[in-house]
Formats: sequence, structure tokens, C-alpha cells
Amino acid sequence: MTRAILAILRRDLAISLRAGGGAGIGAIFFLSVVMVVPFAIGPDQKLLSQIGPAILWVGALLASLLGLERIFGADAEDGSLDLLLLSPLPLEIAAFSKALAHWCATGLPLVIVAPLLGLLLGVEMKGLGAVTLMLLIGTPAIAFLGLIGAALAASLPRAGLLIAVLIVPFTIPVLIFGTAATAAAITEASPFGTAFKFLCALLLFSAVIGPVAAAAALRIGRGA
Amino acid sequence: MTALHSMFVAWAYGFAAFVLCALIVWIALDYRTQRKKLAELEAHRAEKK
Amino acid sequence: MRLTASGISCARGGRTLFTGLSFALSDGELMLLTGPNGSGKTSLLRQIAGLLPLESGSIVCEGFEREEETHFVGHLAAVKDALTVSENLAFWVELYGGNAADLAGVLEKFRLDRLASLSARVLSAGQRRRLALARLAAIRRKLWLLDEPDTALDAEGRAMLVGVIAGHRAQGGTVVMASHGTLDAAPSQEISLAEVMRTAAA
Amino acid sequence: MPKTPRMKFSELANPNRFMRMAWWMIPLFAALAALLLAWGLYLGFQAPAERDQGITARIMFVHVPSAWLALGIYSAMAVAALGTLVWRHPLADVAQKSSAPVGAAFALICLVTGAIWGRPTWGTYWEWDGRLTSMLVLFLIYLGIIALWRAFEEPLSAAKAVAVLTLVGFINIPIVKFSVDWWSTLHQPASVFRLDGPTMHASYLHPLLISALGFSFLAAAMIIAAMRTEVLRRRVRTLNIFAAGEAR
Repeated sequence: MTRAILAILRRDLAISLRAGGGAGIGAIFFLSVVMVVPFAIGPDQKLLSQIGPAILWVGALLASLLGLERIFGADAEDGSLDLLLLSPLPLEIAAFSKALAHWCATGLPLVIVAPLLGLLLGVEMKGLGAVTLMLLIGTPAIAFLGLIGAALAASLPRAGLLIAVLIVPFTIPVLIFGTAATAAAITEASPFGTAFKFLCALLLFSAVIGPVAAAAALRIGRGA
Repeated sequence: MTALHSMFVAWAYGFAAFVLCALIVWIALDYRTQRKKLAELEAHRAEKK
Repeated sequence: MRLTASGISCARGGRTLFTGLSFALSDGELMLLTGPNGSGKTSLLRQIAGLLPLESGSIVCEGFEREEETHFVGHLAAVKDALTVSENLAFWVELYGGNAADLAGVLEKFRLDRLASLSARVLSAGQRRRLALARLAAIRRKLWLLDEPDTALDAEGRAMLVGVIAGHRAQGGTVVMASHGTLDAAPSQEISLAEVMRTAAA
Repeated sequence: MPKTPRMKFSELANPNRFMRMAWWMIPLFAALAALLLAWGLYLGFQAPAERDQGITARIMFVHVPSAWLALGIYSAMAVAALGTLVWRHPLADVAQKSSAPVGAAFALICLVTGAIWGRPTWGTYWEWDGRLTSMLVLFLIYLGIIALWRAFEEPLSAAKAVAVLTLVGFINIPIVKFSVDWWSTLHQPASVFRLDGPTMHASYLHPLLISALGFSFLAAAMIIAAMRTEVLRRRVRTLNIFAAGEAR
């Protein structure tokens, strides 16, 4: 079983890291979103540093939703999805591993880039640490929720934007508790308050419902 | 003051009526076009037999 | 090992392709599916594989677990261009739990050994087909479902495929193959979906 | 009603029985709706203007029922989604597809009337009040469902995909509701404005219930009418395929 999971992780990571894989594209989009905001709001450093964490969260959320089409889209096109369905590895676990691989390729770079972009917005040290930690928990949750959208639109060509539209409402709790946990970490002493606990709960919840719903969507989709 | 308030009430009910009427009209039009298409297809099938 | 299908039917996009189809397969048999394009050969193969739900009727397998013992080679070769030839095959072997030891031997058998470290992007259609078929040898499975496996294969490739199928049947394996009769693989049974469609339509 | 040809390939289990039922149900429900709404609103506008909210409280008779209907129709869609996935009843996905726009319309009405109702007190056109924001998210989910319907060409695969999305939404709505409520208490010290009023005076409760019933019958009539059209649309699509098949 673990051999199969590692095989999926290695393959998907290899594909996204190699040319045309689109691993870093999320981080570049994240940069462009964060870069655009000061132009809209104006260079007022005090204001920017105040809303900096919120901008980072919105940018990370949008960037995570971008690459979701790649999770199942390519496999549906070249026939690998049929073989995934027939493999001894349960589909739920295969979906889980594909979401994890997708998060490593697009989610993790966002977490790594976040503190640098935070500097751009003048967010102080404490804030940078808080945002990075909370994004580290929030982005996988978004990836697991996005997995459902990717599975729903697996057989549709060019469904990237559709997936994002479908999944945004379900990522709102992650955004609310993520930003609240970040703010709490900045203002209060201990960063692990109620909002943080809710954020972790959301991660565990989506890590379960994501793969299960995605597997159901794939099985049903293939049957049509 | 009450004139202003009743204006709000009028706006609210006006909008609700507008949305509901638009929906009813859309459903009626859609029904009519589907029936027309169905009639055409059946006429085509009948005369081909 | 026996696989019996009774009274299965299939409809695609609202049109009935075939109804009331029954057949039985046991060890060492090769069933040939023939019929014009769109007569439902692929849909039938997908139903046997369990990828497509049955409209009606049933497929019963005795002596083996269909999910763990089926190979499905469809029109699409499931080859990832970003990976090399050996990486492609190695992935399926890892995922399906085959033995990774004789990968080199399998690649050589399908004349892909020289291309092993090349990216799959450079492969021709025939070579992609051979890479897809290499999965059959690398991972031991009883029931082979092949959808026009000889497309894009040259004469030598077809001869190699006939040999592989014969070898599998000799070891007690079963094969269901959809083809346009371009492969003389001595089928033990043949179902022409064109006739089944005519009897159903009458 | 043209005599519909006997379909060899049964596209829907018992469409003709449903079509005959629809024929008399739609006018009946529409008439009931008109009657109840007229009566409810008449009663409502007779009631004395409430002390602190003045006349605008009368918006409640359209705002509150549309909120109930937006949620009620979504729950009905979740049941229809089960109908499609579990019991494989073909009329279930017709019901699913037809009720989405009606549900979305009531969610939109609830949003706009809520904003207008709050306008004199909040002083702004939009206030991130917990309930209204949750309704906004529900409206977004409705739009997502309608978008997914339109993304598929083939109705059967569309129905299953949308059924999964509806059920996933059904599980997530309470979570979104809770998060938004928690979030809305963050920003405002206390919600100074109670949309549905501290205690419901009888003279307001009766008209509210009557108009809610009226709106429900109106929604039912619209959904059944939309279902009737959807059945015809599928028959047209099948005939087209059939004609294409014969032309081969």
C-alpha cells in the first residue's frame, strides 16, 4: 500500500516539477496578486502592514485554486484515470495522495514565498511567522477541498475556472479561521487560540471529506 | 420620514416582484420553444416514416 | 476460473447498443469482439472491467477476484510524456504491486530497451502502444481486456502481440479482445456485435 | 399537448404520468399562491407599524419567507441529489436541475430585501451581518451548481456530478453558517439590528406565515413548470440523437 502511495507521490511530483508541470506557477500568481494590492490601496505602509496578513491569505487562497485542474485532468485525458480506478489501491487513498502531491507542488511554494511577500507589504516579523504557520495548515485544507472540484470536472476540458468557482464557497471557513488565527497570533501572546484549533479541525475535516467525495465523484463520472 | 420608509418597502417588494416575474417569463418562454422544437422533430419523423 | 455474463445490455447517449448479451469464459480462452465502429465494443470491455455500470443483466466471476485480476488496455496508452519510458512502466508496476525485478527483461521483450531512458514524448504511436502492452507482461493478471491492441503496431509488433497472447493463454489466462480481425490470434469464441444489434433491433 | 411517440429507449421512467400530473398541478398551485399572497400581504399591511422599526418592518413578509425558501429548496435539491445517486430515479435529476434557478432567485430576493430593510438603520447599502453574509455564500453555491449544470453537455453525467456537489454543499452549509456567525460577532461588538425583530407580534406572525405558504406554492408551481420543460428538452435531445443515428 505505502509503495503505491509513494509511487503516486513521486510520479505526480516528477511530472509537475519537470518542464510544463506548472509547479511554481501558483507562487508567481501569488506574487502578482500581492504586488497589485498596494497599487490599489496606495503606498501607505501603516495601512498595508495592518492588512498585510489578510492580503497574503486571499492571494494564497486564489493561487491554491488555480492549479486544481491538473490533479485529474491530465489523467482523464491520457487514460491513466481508468487504470487508477482498476488499481488495488483504494481510490480514496489514491485521491488523497494526488492531493498531497498537488499541495507539495503548488501549496508548499506559497507557504515558502509568503514571508518574503509579507516583507513587501511591510508586515513585521511576528506577523510573518504567524502567516507562514497558518498558511502551512490552511493551504493543504484548501487543496483537499479543491480535490472535490477537480474530481467533479475531471472529464471536462479546460475546467480550471469552473473548479475554482465551485470550491470558493467551501474554502470560506478556512479563510475566516486562517486570518483570525493569524491576527490572534500577532496580537495575543500565544498563537494557539480557538481560531487556530478550528483551523486544524478544518484541515482534518477536509483531509477526510475531500478524498472520499472526490473518489465518489470519480467513480460516478467514469460510469456516465 | 415615513414617506422615505414606505419608499424602501416599495423598492423591496418591487425587486421581489421583478425577479419572480422574470423567472416566470423565462420558464414560460423556455417551455414554448421546447414544445415548438418537439413538434418540428415529430413532424420530421412522421413524414420520413 | 470462469466468467459468465448473462443478459447484459448497454446504451450510449440514449441509443441502445446491444441487449441480452450472454457469454461464458474459462481458462485459456480468447473471445474476439468484432463489429463496426460505435457498435459498443469498447463499452462492453469497460463493462466487463467494471469501469462502466451494467444497464441490466449481470457478470459473475468464479475462482478469481475481478478487481484484482483484470488488465484493461484501452485506446489511450496511459503514457505520461513528462516521464521516461522506464519511469512510466515502473510507476504502473509500483502502483499495481508487480515485481519490479524483471523490468529490463519486459522492456527488451517489447523492443523498448534502447528507449528506456528517453522521455516518452519522443515515442511514436507504435512504440507508445508497445509500452502500454508491456504492462500486461510486467504485472501478472489473469483476465486481459484489450481494445484494438494492434492499432499502430507494425507487422513485427503484431507477431509479438500474438505470441504474448498465446503465452498468456497457455498459462491459463483469459483474453477478451476487440479487434477488426487484423490479428490472427486463433480466438476460441467470437461475438459480432453487429448481429447482436440486429437481433435486438428487430 | 402533441402525442409524444412511444420511446423504445426509455429516457425517463414515467414521464407521461408526471406530465399529466403537472398539467393540473401548475395552475392549482399558482392560484393558491396568488390567493395566499394577496391575503397574507393584505393582513400584513393592516398590522400597526411596529414601534421602533416603523414601516420597513413590512419588508419582513417577503424577506423572511425567501430566506426559508432559499434553504428549503436547497434541502429539497439535496434529497433529489440522493434520488439521483442512490435510488437512480430519472425524475430526480430533472427536479434537481429545475429547482436550482428558483432557489437562487429566492436567495437573491432575500439578499436584496434584507439589504433594503437594513438600509435606514445601518446607513449603508450592505452590512456584513452574519445572516445576510451566510445567504450570500448560499447564493454563491447556487451559482456554482447552475454553472456546473451548464458545463456538461450530456444530462446524465451532469446530474451525477451536480448531485455530488449539492451533497458536499449540504454538509458544508452548517459549517459556513457557523463560521460566518462567529466571524460576524468578531467585527461588530453586538448585532445592533435584529432582522426578524425581538418578539413577533401576533399581528405580524400570521401574515408572515400565510405569505410564506403563498411563496412556497409559488415556488412549487415554478419548479414543476421548469421540470415539465426539462422533460421536453430531454425528449428533443433524444429525438435528435435518434435522427442522427438513423441518418448514419
